Amino acid sequence: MSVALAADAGLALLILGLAVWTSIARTAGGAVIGFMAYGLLVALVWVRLAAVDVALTEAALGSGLTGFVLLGAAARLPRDAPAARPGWGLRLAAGVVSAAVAAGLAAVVLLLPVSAPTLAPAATANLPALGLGNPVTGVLIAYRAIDTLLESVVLVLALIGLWSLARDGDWGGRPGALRSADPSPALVLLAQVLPPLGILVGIYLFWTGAIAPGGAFQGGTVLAAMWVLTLVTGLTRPPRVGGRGVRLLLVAGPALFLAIGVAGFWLGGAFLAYPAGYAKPLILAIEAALTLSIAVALGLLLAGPPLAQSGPRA
Amino acid sequence: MSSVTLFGLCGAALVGLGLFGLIVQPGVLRKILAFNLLGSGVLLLFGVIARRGGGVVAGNGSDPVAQALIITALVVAFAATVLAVALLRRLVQETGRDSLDSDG
Amino acid sequence: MDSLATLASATWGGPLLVLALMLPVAALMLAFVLGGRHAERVVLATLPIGLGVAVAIAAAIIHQGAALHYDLGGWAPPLGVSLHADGLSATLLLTTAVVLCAVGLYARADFRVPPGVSEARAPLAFWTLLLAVWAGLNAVFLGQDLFNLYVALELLTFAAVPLVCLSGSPQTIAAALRYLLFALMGSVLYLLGGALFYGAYGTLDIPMLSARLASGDPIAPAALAAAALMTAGLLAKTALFPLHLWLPPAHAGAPAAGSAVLSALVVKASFFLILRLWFDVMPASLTHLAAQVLAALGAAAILFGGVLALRQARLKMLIAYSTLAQIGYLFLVFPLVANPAAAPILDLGQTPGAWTGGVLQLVSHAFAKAAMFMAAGLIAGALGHDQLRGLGGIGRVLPMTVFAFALAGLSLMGLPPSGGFASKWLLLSASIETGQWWWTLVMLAGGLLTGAYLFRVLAPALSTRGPPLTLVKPVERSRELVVLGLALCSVVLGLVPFSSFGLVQIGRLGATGIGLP
Amino acid sequence: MTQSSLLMAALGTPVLALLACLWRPVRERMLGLLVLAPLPALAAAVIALAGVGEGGRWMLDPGLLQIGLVLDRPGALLLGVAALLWGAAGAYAWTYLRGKPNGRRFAVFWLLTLTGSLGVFVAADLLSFYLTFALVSLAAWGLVAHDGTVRARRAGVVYLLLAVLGEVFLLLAFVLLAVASPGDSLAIGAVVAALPGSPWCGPTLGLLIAGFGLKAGLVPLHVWLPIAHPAAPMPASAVLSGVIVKAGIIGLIRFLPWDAGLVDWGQALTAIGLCTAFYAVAIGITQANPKTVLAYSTASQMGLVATVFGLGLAVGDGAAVTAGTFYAAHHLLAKGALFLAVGVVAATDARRLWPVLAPAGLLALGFGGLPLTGGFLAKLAVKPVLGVGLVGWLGTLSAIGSTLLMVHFLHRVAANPAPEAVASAAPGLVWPWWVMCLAALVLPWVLAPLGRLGPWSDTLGWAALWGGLWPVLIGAVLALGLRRWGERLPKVPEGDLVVLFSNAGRVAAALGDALERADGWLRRWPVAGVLLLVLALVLWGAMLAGTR
Repeated sequence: MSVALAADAGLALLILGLAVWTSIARTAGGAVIGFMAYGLLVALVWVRLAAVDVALTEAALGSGLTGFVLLGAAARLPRDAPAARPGWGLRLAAGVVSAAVAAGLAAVVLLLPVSAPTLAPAATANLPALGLGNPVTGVLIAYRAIDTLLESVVLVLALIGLWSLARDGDWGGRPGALRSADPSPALVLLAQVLPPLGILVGIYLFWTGAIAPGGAFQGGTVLAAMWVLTLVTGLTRPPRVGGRGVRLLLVAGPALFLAIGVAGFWLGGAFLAYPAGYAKPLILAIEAALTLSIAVALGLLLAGPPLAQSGPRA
Repeated sequence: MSSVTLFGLCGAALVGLGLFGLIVQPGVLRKILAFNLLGSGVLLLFGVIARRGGGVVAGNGSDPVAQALIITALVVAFAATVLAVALLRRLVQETGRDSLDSDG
Repeated sequence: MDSLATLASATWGGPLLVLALMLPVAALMLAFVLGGRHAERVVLATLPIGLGVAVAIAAAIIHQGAALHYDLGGWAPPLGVSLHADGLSATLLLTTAVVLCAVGLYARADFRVPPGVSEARAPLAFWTLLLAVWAGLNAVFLGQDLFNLYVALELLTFAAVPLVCLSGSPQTIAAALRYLLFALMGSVLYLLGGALFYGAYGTLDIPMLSARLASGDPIAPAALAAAALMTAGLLAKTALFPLHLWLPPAHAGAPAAGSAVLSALVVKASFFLILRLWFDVMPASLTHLAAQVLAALGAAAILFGGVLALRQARLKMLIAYSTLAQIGYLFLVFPLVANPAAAPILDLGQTPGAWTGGVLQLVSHAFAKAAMFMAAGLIAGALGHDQLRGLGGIGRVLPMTVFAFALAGLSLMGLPPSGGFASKWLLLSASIETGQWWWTLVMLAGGLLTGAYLFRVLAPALSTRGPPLTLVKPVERSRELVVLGLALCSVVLGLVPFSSFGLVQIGRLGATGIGLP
Repeated sequence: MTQSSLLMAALGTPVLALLACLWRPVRERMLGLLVLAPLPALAAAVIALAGVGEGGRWMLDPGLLQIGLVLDRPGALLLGVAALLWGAAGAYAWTYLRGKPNGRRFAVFWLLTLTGSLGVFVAADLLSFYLTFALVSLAAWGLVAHDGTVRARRAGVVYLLLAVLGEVFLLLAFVLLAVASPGDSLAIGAVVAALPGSPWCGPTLGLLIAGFGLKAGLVPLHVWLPIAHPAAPMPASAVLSGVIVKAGIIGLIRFLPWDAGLVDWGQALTAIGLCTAFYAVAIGITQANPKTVLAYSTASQMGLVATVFGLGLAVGDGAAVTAGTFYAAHHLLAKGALFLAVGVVAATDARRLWPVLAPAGLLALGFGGLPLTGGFLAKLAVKPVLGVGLVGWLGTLSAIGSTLLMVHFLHRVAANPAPEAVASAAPGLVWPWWVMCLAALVLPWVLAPLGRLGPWSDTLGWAALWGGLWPVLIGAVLALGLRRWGERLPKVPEGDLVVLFSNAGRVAAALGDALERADGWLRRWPVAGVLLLVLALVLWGAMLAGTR
């Protein structure tokens, strides 16, 4: 057994251990902390699997922002006794079928074809025509642009869904989930120092996405995190949900994407096609708009449904 | 056994763990956590597939198509988590309970 | 300027598919940005255009006698993603557009921005979510790539869940949460299946996958696992018995217009993908046993849902359980289409009547169920409740609504002349032809149960005894007309001779390859 | 006007009247217009029977499926007499229901039932037949349950339950017919021709006889008749017992393969018919309500028709159809008239009953075969089919039984005059009754050539007259005995066999409770979650098993 394999085995065991801990931790808060650590280790696995783009996304979104949302929820759970667990018969049955599915999947993994089919060559081969160096970005923004377009709409939709959970009287107010009564001075300091740096990192991630790991999702996530930091400490206030400006920002990315896609009918020969020679600048424009929209959407998703001006509730 | 297969088996185990948690955990927050474990297990399996495919041509790469799909799926999972958490918070606000079945 | 695409292909009329997919997306963004009273206007302006696009797609398919196809971005699969519309897709696009037009007109009264404010929560959410549901449905019906379909399904789920709890009551919040979590479990299984397909065959494009599955011998273990997991996940989203835990409270809890969309259309999207999976991706793997398992669950749904509907105290719950039962009929298609006895018919280049029957059931149920939920909404709005106990004599007060409800019920029961009758006739014939007489008994018993639970609504509604009803709110005649129109649609389907349903069979990928391995 | 367009008008008129009901002023007046709705059908039937041309024919798609309407001899005969009764009963209904609540609703259900009822006689294909049959079956619920009393509502539920059961039998039978038929054509003649060679011939015939027998009131599916007929308003009872049961008869006529000589099925139908004929008399004489007695009489008479059909089916003899149709046509007229008479009597005081009772008595004894009545001709028409063997004797015995039952009826109806000292029926009730009474007495003579009766000398010979008379005399003597000792008979509830199902409701409720509990369990989150995975594993296994 090589050292690398041993290290990977240790990583896998650690991940499984944290996953189990997350499942059995006594407090919800503990479980969420466990999950965040777990997410960071999974990001490490992504690096080991040579998927740096995914690793960045996992660390920022899968571990960071998701953990943040879950922590916020864990703090508001009722303190009294949790609901009863299902009876032992059901637990046993659940265990048996879950284990069976896992075992079946393990067998499938072991039986995967020796010569793995792949689209990697095709994806790489077409990159020069797009002026891109990062094939992942090529997939996201060109080959499978429709997925990304729908994806950015999904974020807007998730936000609409979130806002629809407001109370009728609270409509038009500002999102209130992040307002903390008195943030610790350390956090305030962090919120003053970190954002300029974070914004730079976010922009860099978006910009470098064209040639190296990074892109709109990763960059947007970092920007959103910075915004959220300032929101939590009260340095900035979230916008009112009724404002047209914030909505324009939210749809700017998908709308520009759609507009350029439609223009592709005439300029590129097909919907979502880029005219030869102009691909790179158009892609960068879309990425920029998407980064902005994603940052705003993620930030607002963390900020929760709107609350009336009268003050925070619950 | 290679590292890639190892992570594949790890992914399969995470899927099993996630499914089990999603089914038996009584609290909704724990269910959401289990859903995230399940999701990351599935994506890990996908990543293993991507690594195998990428390894064939580039020697030390990962299939960019699969990577793009994984990133998209991660964003979807995040959106789902946010929506579920928002519903949970509203449920706790309205009823004071954090479980779906009154009997577990 | 030259296009980057070289391998791309598109049929004449292909851009229509892009239009069908992007129209609701663009409208969604516009409605969201403009907000307030404009959201409703955007929806009502877009819906007729969408209906026109759906008609144009159907016309183009009939005219060409072949499916429409469009490679997005000029990138051909497997690297790119393409859109595809065969007769079945076109039928469902059209059904969706018609139902949504009716829902849009109907919902105006319920989701009006109250005077004095520029925007309110429920109207903005409803109108944008309606567009999102539409976008999701069209994306599902046009999708040709398993991962693209995953995104489409999630779009649909995220649009459907908030519709459930628009009223904000604790019960509907719990129902929405239950729906979301179970649907997510289904989505993850679907995604897992997609990953396995990709791992085994290196493509997610349905025709390519199908070709590689057919040529690759033997079938990869991953593909079998993928099909099983995907099917299970989609069944969870379709709420096939016994995975229906989320459906009754969710469909009964949503506002009437939302219930209509959820019950008539949203559950059909995941069913449509099951059809795609079994008949287009891997027709050869639909074993006799697997088909019988699916149909057995469908049969159980028919009987169980029927009995439970019979025992509900609330009208909307009754209709929700009726949906559970009606979904069951759809699953009888599997053994009836993929049966050894049906193979000779297929060799002649025809699709068995069971296919047409199944699609007809899907469409007529969509019209009928939307009409029923909307009629129930009018009744509940007028009375202030929807307890069956208190419906005595409603037929005198709202004759047109009750008439529309009865017409829709006629179709659900499968009485002639209605789409439901035509579909049941075809399914019954197919089950006799293929020697599977036991499904006929289930279908007939299901018809009896349907008749019984409709009787429970209609008999008191037509009675004249008891104190006269007092309405808490008048009912607009225009809304009654919308409901009646939709109910008539489900009836009129039955008046079209069977031979005219050729559309649903155009361009089926697996039309010639169905049979036992 | 061509016959085809007249045929269209026959069905189109009630449909148009229904559509017109959407308009309020028409709806208000519709009850008074019911009398007109069946007149085009009457005209179409008269012209067809007069032998002008080939009868009407109207096809929606003549090429492929053969969906449409057609008017042939048996259909025209039944259509004509049915239209007459619908017209008379419609006129009667106007007076009967005027000023009472819910007249508009009654008119709507009346027109729906009328459309279906006329339609079954002219439907040329499976789908049209099923549609019209379903219409007449289901819409008649509105007539049965019209009164809205507890009794009427119970009758409505029992009626609907059995009607829907019948629909289910027929739907399955029709599907079997269509599948077994080689061509695309759905014309009844084409699919029935293929029936004897069908692999599902037995089940198809069984379902057809069950479905149509239920509608015609054959034992043991007759139970709806004695429950529904008394509960309905008087004109509705008349059409229920007169016309609607004939939907079952025309179904048997249309769908049984007369040329095939199916001995077993013929004998079975004969046996069912004879059982019905006697069983219904036996139960009928224990009943007190004159309408219930009439309902049992209807079942008994339809039993005899079924006997005739069974004999014909066994030997492959189409003449039985002619005879049975003629018998059924007479029954339609006479039974409709008698139901109207019950209403007239109920509105007349005790001292002025005789002008009603005397002609009613003639009609009633006609069912026993009293010479020179229409019933006498009907009995003569079926006599050759029944033959002189055991079945022939049983036929005579049933004539005795019918007389007994009908004398019992006259006794019961005479015991229920209007309670007031001075009362007389409104003219609007009396003249439709007279029209039907005359029609029942005279029309069979006019239509006799259609019944393939022998020469008049035979028909009116002493032997024939005496043969008709003596069973009536014996029946009358037995009736005296019944009057004397009838008190000792057990009291059988209306709908006799239904009592066997009196606790079906409790069983169903218990079953429903159990399923509801099961639903509660299945909808628990962990249960559904486990089931989801089980399902995935089962499908996985099913495919693994299939590919090995």
